[in-house]
Amino acid sequence: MQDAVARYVRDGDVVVIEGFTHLISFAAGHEIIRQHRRDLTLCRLTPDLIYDQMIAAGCAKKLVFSWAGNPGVGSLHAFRRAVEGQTLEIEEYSHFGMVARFSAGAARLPFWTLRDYAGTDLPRANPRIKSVTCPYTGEELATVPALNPDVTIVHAQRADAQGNTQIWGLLGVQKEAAFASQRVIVVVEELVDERVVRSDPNRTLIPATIVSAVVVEPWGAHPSYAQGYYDRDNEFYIGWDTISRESAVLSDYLDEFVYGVRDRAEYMQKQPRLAERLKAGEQRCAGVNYGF
Amino acid sequence: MQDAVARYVRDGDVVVIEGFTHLISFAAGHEIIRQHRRDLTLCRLTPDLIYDQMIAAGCAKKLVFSWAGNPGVGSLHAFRRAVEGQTLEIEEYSHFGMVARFSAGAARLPFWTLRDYAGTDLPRANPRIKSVTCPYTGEELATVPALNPDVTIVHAQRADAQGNTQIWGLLGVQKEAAFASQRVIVVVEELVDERVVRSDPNRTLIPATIVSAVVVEPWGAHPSYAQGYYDRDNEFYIGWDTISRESAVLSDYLDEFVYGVRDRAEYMQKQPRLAERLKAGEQRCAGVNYGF
Amino acid sequence: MMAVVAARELADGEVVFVGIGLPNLACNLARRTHAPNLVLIYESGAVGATPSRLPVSIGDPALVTGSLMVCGMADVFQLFLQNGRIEVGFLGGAQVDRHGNINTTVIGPYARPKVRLPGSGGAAEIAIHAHRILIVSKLSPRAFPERVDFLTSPGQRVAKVITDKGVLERDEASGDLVLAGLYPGIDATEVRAGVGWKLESRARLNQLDPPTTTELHLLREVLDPQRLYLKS
Amino acid sequence: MMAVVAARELADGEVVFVGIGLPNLACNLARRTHAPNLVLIYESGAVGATPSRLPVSIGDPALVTGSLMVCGMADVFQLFLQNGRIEVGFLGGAQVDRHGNINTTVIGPYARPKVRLPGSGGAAEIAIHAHRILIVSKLSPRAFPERVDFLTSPGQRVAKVITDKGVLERDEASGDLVLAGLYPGIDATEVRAGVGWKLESRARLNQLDPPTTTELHLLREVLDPQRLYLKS
Repeated sequence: MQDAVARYVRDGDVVVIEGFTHLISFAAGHEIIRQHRRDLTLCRLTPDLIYDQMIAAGCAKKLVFSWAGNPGVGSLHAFRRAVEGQTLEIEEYSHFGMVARFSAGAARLPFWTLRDYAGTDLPRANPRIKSVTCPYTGEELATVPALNPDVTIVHAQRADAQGNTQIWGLLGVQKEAAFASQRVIVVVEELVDERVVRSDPNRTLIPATIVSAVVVEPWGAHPSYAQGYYDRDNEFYIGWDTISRESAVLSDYLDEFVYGVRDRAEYMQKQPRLAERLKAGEQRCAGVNYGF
Repeated sequence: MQDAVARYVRDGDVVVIEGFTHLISFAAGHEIIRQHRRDLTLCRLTPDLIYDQMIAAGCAKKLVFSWAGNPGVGSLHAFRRAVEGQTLEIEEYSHFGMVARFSAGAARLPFWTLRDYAGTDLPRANPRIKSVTCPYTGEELATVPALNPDVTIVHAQRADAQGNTQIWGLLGVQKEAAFASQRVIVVVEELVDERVVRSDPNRTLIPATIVSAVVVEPWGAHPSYAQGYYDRDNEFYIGWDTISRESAVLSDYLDEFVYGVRDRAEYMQKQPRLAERLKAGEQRCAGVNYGF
Repeated sequence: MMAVVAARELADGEVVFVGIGLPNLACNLARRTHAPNLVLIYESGAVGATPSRLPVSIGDPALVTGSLMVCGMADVFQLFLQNGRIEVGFLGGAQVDRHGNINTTVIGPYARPKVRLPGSGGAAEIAIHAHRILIVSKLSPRAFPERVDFLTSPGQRVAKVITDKGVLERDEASGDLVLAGLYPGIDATEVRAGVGWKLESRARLNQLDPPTTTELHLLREVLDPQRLYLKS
Repeated sequence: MMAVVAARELADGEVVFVGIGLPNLACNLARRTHAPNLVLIYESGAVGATPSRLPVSIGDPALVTGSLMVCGMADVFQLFLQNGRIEVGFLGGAQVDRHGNINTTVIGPYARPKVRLPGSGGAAEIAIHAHRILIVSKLSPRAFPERVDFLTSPGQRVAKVITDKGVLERDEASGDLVLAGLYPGIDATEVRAGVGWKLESRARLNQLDPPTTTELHLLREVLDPQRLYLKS
């Protein structure tokens, strides 16, 4: 992870760490904080705790997002302090708008068309939301511009050494974000033999041809989760509300759990009961026949 | 199948039987021929033998397509006779154009944007290929209009009784065509318990909420194929070249194998060695863990 | 009571776009009473979920395990929502105004917010595309101003606002929210006190039935035994 | 010889959009000789296929079993092709003109065709988006007219035309196809006889090496033992 971040994440980059609740690469976010990246434009539908930490650590110049809260808990306090104190630029869409931006980027189109925003104040708050006239019906439809990040980091259940990556459970916009990106870092729970990938090719979401680096980092998504590997750490999400309310407490958290560890393995060693508490149960599906 | 076609396929309808080489519902096409539907607008990327048969049987008024050949063999002769004799209207795109039309229909947008057709004669042959100006970059991009069929027929490996449908192997544009359509008929090799679907929800391509009817029709895709169930009947595809070259021979074929049987079960009984020759071998993948 | 009233609004077989908290409770209550075939769709991509525990987030892994379909978010927004396949959408918000418009973005001016809220998420497009919007929100003059500070989700498709004291409906003629039903023991003036504009009433007000013992049992003992969402 | 020359055009690790027939043979020959890491993508959605038998159609089930990824066709065209992720595209056609434009649509006028061909399929967008186009086609004045009857796929990105007698290249200055290489024992006049315009030549013509015994063995004994595509 250290090498991948050192090599592929640069000061001033447009950075995406995607994953909708599921498969958020906290490990990558922490490494970016440890390596003191600055002036990043962080993009994500739901900034979640990881961007709250990165904002608090001073990595972010700008945030591009559609829902900035602590899901199921309340506010992201570092984010709120930064916005209310006007120390962070923001560019705001709805979820569909962000999904559409990634879709356009992935298809290498300059914009995406959607039926949205009529009657809302969002286009006034964000002039990049524009419109286009349908050449068939004459209707006016909303548009958003393509989002093509410099680097996208995707956590996944498994990949082979080349980077052919398989995901199950919630898929979010992982595929679109990866295809839209100049560089892609895939972080996986498990490195598997190419034969495992080839045995079930319909589960491959991201092909090796677009992947810059594969990092093996078990538990790399905690406190987010990886279906089939470990559960979401809801206690942590609830606890973050207290930690993040005061800058000083948040700072102590970063000192201990981010700056204070070298990597994810040390992070897990510090919390020996985590794995036991969150380890996934077994609910395995049957395979299907790919024969002919 | 008889009931589903009687109820959901009407004279004059825009009809789609999709499936790219894989999972083409020949059983549905044959039932439409037997029920003497007329004036249909048949849409499909690759008309394949099934539309050649439907054109020969007089079901089609118009064909909307992107590649009209016998894949790996040569021409579709009934199609060629109809076009060269000007008895069939055509509306022609490229594959990407057809995919984009289904994508627009599925997203309930009036058009789809693509980078295509610059320097080609296709827009001259088809004035429905138009263009739009990007509101961000000023670029001119091609557009195609949405395709929203009256009825789409999708063959699949398995579904539950409600119509939650799972497909693996080649996916074609089955999902987009189904979501674009007013009515959807799903034809499956196997009816499975809802628990089978629920055990592996990432394999579900089409949800019951958009399905009008589920028909269980083993071997319903022959001479096309169903991954994990039976192989493509290449001999039939090669043989079709001879059958379809002469109207009279083609007519005899329809008499014997379409009009001459009541349903797919009878069609299979007429060809007792087919199942043995084409039955799929076993190449089953392992399941994945959906636990948490 | 809010969860019970919301549950009763759902018809069997409907396709519902559902968030976390009370709407989720309401949907699961409806599924166990009069609407067993309700199809729950979460913006995270889980379709037909039957969660084995109360989900804490709309991305909870329990929504995935055993659901009918899991798809990417581009499909959720394009193929389900924009396509018009969602019949009912639940929304909440920091502010709901007299037209049913919702604000989940900022209190105060956008450029210099007094309070920065999470933003739209999927709320803008849910309000535009779901056939019928149900809002669940507690009454207070702050939460129900005459005009929202920021219009995140337009109110045209709002059918009902389910509050802690009664139910408001959107009057088609005026476009305004009006009082339509009262909970047992509540007076219309109590509802009016919680609304920042002069609230009109329907000619005939519904008196809503209290929760049945079955409903209460399901909510308290089965669906939310730890009272994560049943605070009142 | 055409399959061998086409195979030699492919560099190891390249991402190739491949059709059925000779291009497929060429790719598999390259994979077994100098380019083991060639990634084959079929428009049917199979990525990184290593078919265990010679596929008869680009939708053959053998392309799916054991491939690295199978995706829908919307992804093939948007995420791979339009996105610019395809380095080499193979095309063929009933007519190839002096600019490398291809016709796979009609012979004669579009509205009253003399011969109706299959149409574009993916050829229009492959010609527009793949970085480098290789055309494989047998020489004849009919197949190589000065101007195509219908322009299905534009010629700008055509790098080479691999024929049964020699190789043409697109000259960047004039935009015309010119003779660049000859097969063993073939004379330039034989190539010119198969082309419907006055074919210019490169200043220095390549003399292409004949197939090696390894190449011939692989093609005849391993890749196409039934001679489905190796007719010449």
